Amino acid sequence: MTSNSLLPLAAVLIPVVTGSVVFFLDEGRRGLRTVLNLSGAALSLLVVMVMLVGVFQEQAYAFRWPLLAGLELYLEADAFAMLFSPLSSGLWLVTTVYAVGYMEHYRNRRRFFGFFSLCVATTMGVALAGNLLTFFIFYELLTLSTYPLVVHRGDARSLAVGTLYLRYTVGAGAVLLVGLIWIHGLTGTVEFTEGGFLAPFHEHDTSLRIIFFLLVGGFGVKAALVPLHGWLPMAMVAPAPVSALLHAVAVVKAGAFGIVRVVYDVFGVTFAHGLGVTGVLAVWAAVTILYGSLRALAQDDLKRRLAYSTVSQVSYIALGVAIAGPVATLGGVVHLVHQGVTKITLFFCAGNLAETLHIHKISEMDGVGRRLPLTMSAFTLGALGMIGIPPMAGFITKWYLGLGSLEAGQPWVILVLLASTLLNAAYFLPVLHRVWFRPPPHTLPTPAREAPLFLLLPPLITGLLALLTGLFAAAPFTPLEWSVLITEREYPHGYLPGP
Amino acid sequence: MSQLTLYGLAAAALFALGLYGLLAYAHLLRKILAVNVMGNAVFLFLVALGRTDPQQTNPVPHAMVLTGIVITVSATAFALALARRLHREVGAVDLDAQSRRGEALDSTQTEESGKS
Amino acid sequence: MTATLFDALLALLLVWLGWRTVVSTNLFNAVVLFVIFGLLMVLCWARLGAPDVALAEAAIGAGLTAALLLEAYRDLTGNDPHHVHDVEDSPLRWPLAALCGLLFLGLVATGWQLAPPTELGETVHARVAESGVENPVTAVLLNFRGYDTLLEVAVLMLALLGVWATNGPHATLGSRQTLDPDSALIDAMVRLLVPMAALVCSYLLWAGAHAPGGAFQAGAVLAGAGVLLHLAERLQPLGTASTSSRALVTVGLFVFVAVACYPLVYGGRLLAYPDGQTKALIFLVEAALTVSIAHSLTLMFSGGRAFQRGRR
Amino acid sequence: MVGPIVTPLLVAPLCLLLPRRGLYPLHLTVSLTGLLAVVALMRAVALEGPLRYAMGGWGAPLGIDLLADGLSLMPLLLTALVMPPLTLYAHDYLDEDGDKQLNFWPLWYLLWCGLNASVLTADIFNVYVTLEVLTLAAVPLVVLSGGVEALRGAIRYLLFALLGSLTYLLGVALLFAAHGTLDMAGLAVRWAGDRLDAVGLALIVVGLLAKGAIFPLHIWLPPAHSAAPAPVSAALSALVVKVAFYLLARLWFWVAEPAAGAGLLLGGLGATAVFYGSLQALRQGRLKLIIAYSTVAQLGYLLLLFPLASGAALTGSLLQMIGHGLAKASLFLAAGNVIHVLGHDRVRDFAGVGRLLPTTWMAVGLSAISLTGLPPSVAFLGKWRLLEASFQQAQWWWVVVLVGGGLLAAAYLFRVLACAFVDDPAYPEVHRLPWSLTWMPLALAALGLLMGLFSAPLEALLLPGSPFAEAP
Repeated sequence: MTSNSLLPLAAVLIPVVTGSVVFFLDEGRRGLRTVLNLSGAALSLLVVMVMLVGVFQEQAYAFRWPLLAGLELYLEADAFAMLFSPLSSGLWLVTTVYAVGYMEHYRNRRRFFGFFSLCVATTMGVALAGNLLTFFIFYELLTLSTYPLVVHRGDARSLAVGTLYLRYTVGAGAVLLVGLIWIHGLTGTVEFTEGGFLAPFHEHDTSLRIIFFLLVGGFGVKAALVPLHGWLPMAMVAPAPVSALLHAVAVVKAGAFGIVRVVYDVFGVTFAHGLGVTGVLAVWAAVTILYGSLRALAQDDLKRRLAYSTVSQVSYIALGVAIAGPVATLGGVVHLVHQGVTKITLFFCAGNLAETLHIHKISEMDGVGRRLPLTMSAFTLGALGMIGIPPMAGFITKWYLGLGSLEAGQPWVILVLLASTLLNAAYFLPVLHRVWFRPPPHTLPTPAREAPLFLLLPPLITGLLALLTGLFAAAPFTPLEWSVLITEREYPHGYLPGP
Repeated sequence: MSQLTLYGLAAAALFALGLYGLLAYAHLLRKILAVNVMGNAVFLFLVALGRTDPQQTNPVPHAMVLTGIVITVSATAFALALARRLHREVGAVDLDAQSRRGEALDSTQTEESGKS
Repeated sequence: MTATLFDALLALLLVWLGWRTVVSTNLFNAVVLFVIFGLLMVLCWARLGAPDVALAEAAIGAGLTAALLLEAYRDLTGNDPHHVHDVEDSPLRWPLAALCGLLFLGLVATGWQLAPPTELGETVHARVAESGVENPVTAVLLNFRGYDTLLEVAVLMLALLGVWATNGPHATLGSRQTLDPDSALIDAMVRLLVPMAALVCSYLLWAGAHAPGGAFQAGAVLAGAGVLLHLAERLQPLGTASTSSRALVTVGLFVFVAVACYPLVYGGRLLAYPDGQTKALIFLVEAALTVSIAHSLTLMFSGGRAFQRGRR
Repeated sequence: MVGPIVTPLLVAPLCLLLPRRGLYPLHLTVSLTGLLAVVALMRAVALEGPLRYAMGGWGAPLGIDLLADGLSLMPLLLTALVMPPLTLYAHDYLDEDGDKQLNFWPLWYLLWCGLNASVLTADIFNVYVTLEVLTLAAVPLVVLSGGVEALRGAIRYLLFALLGSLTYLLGVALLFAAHGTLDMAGLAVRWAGDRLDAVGLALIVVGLLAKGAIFPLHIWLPPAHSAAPAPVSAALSALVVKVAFYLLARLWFWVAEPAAGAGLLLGGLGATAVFYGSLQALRQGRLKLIIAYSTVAQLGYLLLLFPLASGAALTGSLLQMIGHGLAKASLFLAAGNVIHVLGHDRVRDFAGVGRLLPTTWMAVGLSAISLTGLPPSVAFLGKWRLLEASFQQAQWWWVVVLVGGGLLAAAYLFRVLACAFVDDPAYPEVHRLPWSLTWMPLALAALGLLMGLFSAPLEALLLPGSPFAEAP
């Protein structure tokens, strides 16, 4: 094993340091706090980029810390990690810019930014975790650092939502702990190994099946699989940057990433398929996709509609993972990034609308395009990406998912994809129509000015990013290219149709 | 019937009696008396143990009992001081009944006539 | 044969007294029965060949505890002998009685044919010579198991601090005197008893090395004299602790800890008295302990923090 | 080896004589010597295995021995880590009442001496004396807070403690009757496991259960711990009740060979304690009562050591003990701050306390993490080892107790934590507290988490001389 390279540790510790320093800065020091936050985000992005290049050239970065005999904290920059951590550190930088602008007139900003950085530190921890125990540790810390953000407003409603959120996530933690202990009991190790390490223990197949559903159930709460998604739409009461970062990048992705890790690096996709559990997961994901889209149709509040769309979109990843075939895996894994980038744009725009024009309901969005042309164009890019119109990133995912399902001999997945695309269109297009083609009601404030710079820049950046990842999918260092690399490492026999 | 069995039986009986007294009666003075009876029971048993043959008694139990007696007297003195303070403060001579009367005191704020 | 008969009678009487103490609802009877129980215990210790313990029981168990109980009794029941308290006892008395009966039977069943090994007794007797004192009990108490006694002195001091903590600085001390302090009888009694008690105390202290006696018994006797002086209002308890009183309280523990740590200076073990001076050191410790114990026990009886001579 | 006992013993009478101002250097010296002594002991035990110290040079059957091995070092370390912050906190917390100060410090140092002495001794009668030192130091400290509630709690505590120690003493007498020696090592060699030993052990266990407020005999703990002043209830909950558990473990595994069924009984008691304590904590309105009942619950976890009886379970329960000790001390100090500032501790009216005492509430958050056994804390590692042991011993039902207990703990702790986030523009700004009142709770809670990263050497300490010699 190479020596303990401190890079992975640095990626996790930088946000912790900035967070704790921000905690002890008193409320008034706005300038210093912003500088600190931004520099922390930039530094962490830099570290991740260095590791990205390194891993691309087959270099390994690992950091081990013995907690107890036979139990260690293990951070490793492997292929999966390098897909998720650039996503979270990059979007963290963008969201910090957005949050600085957005939180202008809020109280307790010191507490907000402190927990904000801690939250990202735990997401980095989740991304770089090398074994299931480290993953579990950061997964639990993610709950603790996001709770104060969800209840930041401090009024009765957000506290009620906070308690609901805790109930779901701490319950999930308990379920995960049982699964984790069971695996450790059976096999003695919880190390993530490419192609999974449970195959030789196939004689305990019944308990392995139970373990699988314990783990997927535990991660499913954060990945908002159907019965466990209750907290996501309710958590829209949190301020916009919180719902943007949390529900597009950190929390939901951690759940999905957990499922990916379990299927690939704990069970191994071929062994999981042999157990027959991936089929059940595929059905579960499909049900969630359809359910999420249907519920989104009925929502009038913009953020709740986006929340339900997140519920369905995240299940694409689960679906891709569940269809045991290299191409489907490719689709699922790459969607991890695409959905993140696209959804965060939509949340930024929703935040802008709420902030500048105090619009929360879709019915009030008539003719908003004239008022906020740039924000609304970013919103349109995001919406199209969600539906999966060709040049956008969303299309690539659906393309590979369809291809993969055909190749894996499960044609019914195509039907699900078609149905969900139609539903996406059904709940996004009317919004676009209302935004661009409806005359604005006279009540809107006449001198419509664009959102302040801090609030405008982030959606534009992420919107463009969504477009670019779609257009130049084949270029090196794009999420698609990286997913190909992952799939090659994941599937030993490695045959793969050309990108 | 050697001395050991005789006094051992007495010690066992006294211990059981003391335990019963401590658990069954509410009055603090009776509880403290019961504790002393229990203490003496255990010490009786210990010294009886040291008495295997009349010529040579084992001095270690004696030292233990001496230490025990001093500890018991300290604990009794402290317990009595606490009981007297409780009586002075709230006019109670036990722990539970008084809580009802105590609540009556707080809620109705009437000036409870001196108990004695 | 008569000896076992006597023992059997004594044991039976003890159990009966114990039962009556615990069960009687009239508190005054209970306290008096307990005092008699204490005195009979003294007889038991004598029968079981434990003179030191008999002395200690007489001075502390039957003497001081009785005084404390009577003082508390007067405080709690307003001093009328026919007082019957209206406190109802715990409802589940009978199951408790059954439980304690069961415990008794269990103890009897296990301890029926006890044959305790005796090698510890022999080793102690064999090595008493090395301990620097002849009386084996004092040897065990202050030398072999000196650590127990060290902590026990701390317990005594803790109890005193506890009494101080409960009573607080301005607690109403001094019980309501029923007897006339100036009467000649009291005066004569005090003038006779107190010096005698002092004499007995110093004898016990000195004899402790080679005969039954020792610091605790001496201290208790001196405390008895102190209680007498307090009751006869020759010593007034004060609310605030004067430095002399505090010094008196702590001198016992200080000297003992100092003597215990003295060998550490030469790299020896804690409480390992250097060879030559064991007897002298033990006597020094015992003297300091006696003073401390007497002062503490009297303060505990009176509830005050210091004493001042003369009447109120 | 003798340092941690003698230093507080020497300082206690000094406090009675010195004026209050002169006490600060004393606090520092005792804290430092305590810590240094424990570190030196840990290194010595790590190198040479368990150390025996013959008191007065007489050797085991005749004199009294002290024994320092992995098991005794854990509570010793906990005391050395928790007591210094509590002392500094108490120094500022009790500053106003001169008389209370006069009484407080000697009792405090003798409590400290009792804590260290009871953990090091290897003589079962000496254990009785140290337990008495602990009780008679703790009860007056509870009374010191004044008020009838504290008085009633103290009396109930004293009576239970006396019941416990006399039952324990009878057990010691029975063992002495059977084997003629008071030394633990001697007893272990001669242990015959016949009826006499069994009844003796049973009495000792019941005595220690009463002392350690373990489930059926816990009635005295909540009123006493909630009525006592904050640093005292912190010391009681975090340290004093742990001594009873340590002694139970020492006598159960190192001296006796009890029947397997007996272990299950204790485990059952522990499980009921966990659920009973947690449910009671959920129902309480006052913060200090919630924390006191949480102590009753968390003690239940420690009892799981007895049915599991393996190296992993031993490490698990000891790490859980340390984690709980640190977190509980921090929580009680935080409660002390709240009472110091708000004047009451009714959780219902805590609105805005998060803005008022931000650092204190951060400490509450961190200790909540430890108490619910969430990852980075040392309590989590303890819980992990206990879970692992349940799998190894194929007694999976303890998993339900551990995980269920964690969830219940989360329920009653996050209910308290949520009060910090209730926000209202009308709430005043940060309330200035003396420095030690603000930082000590945070230091203790943070220590609970940091220890999570450095407990590998602690576990290694447990191996030499452990009855489950195989590696955990």
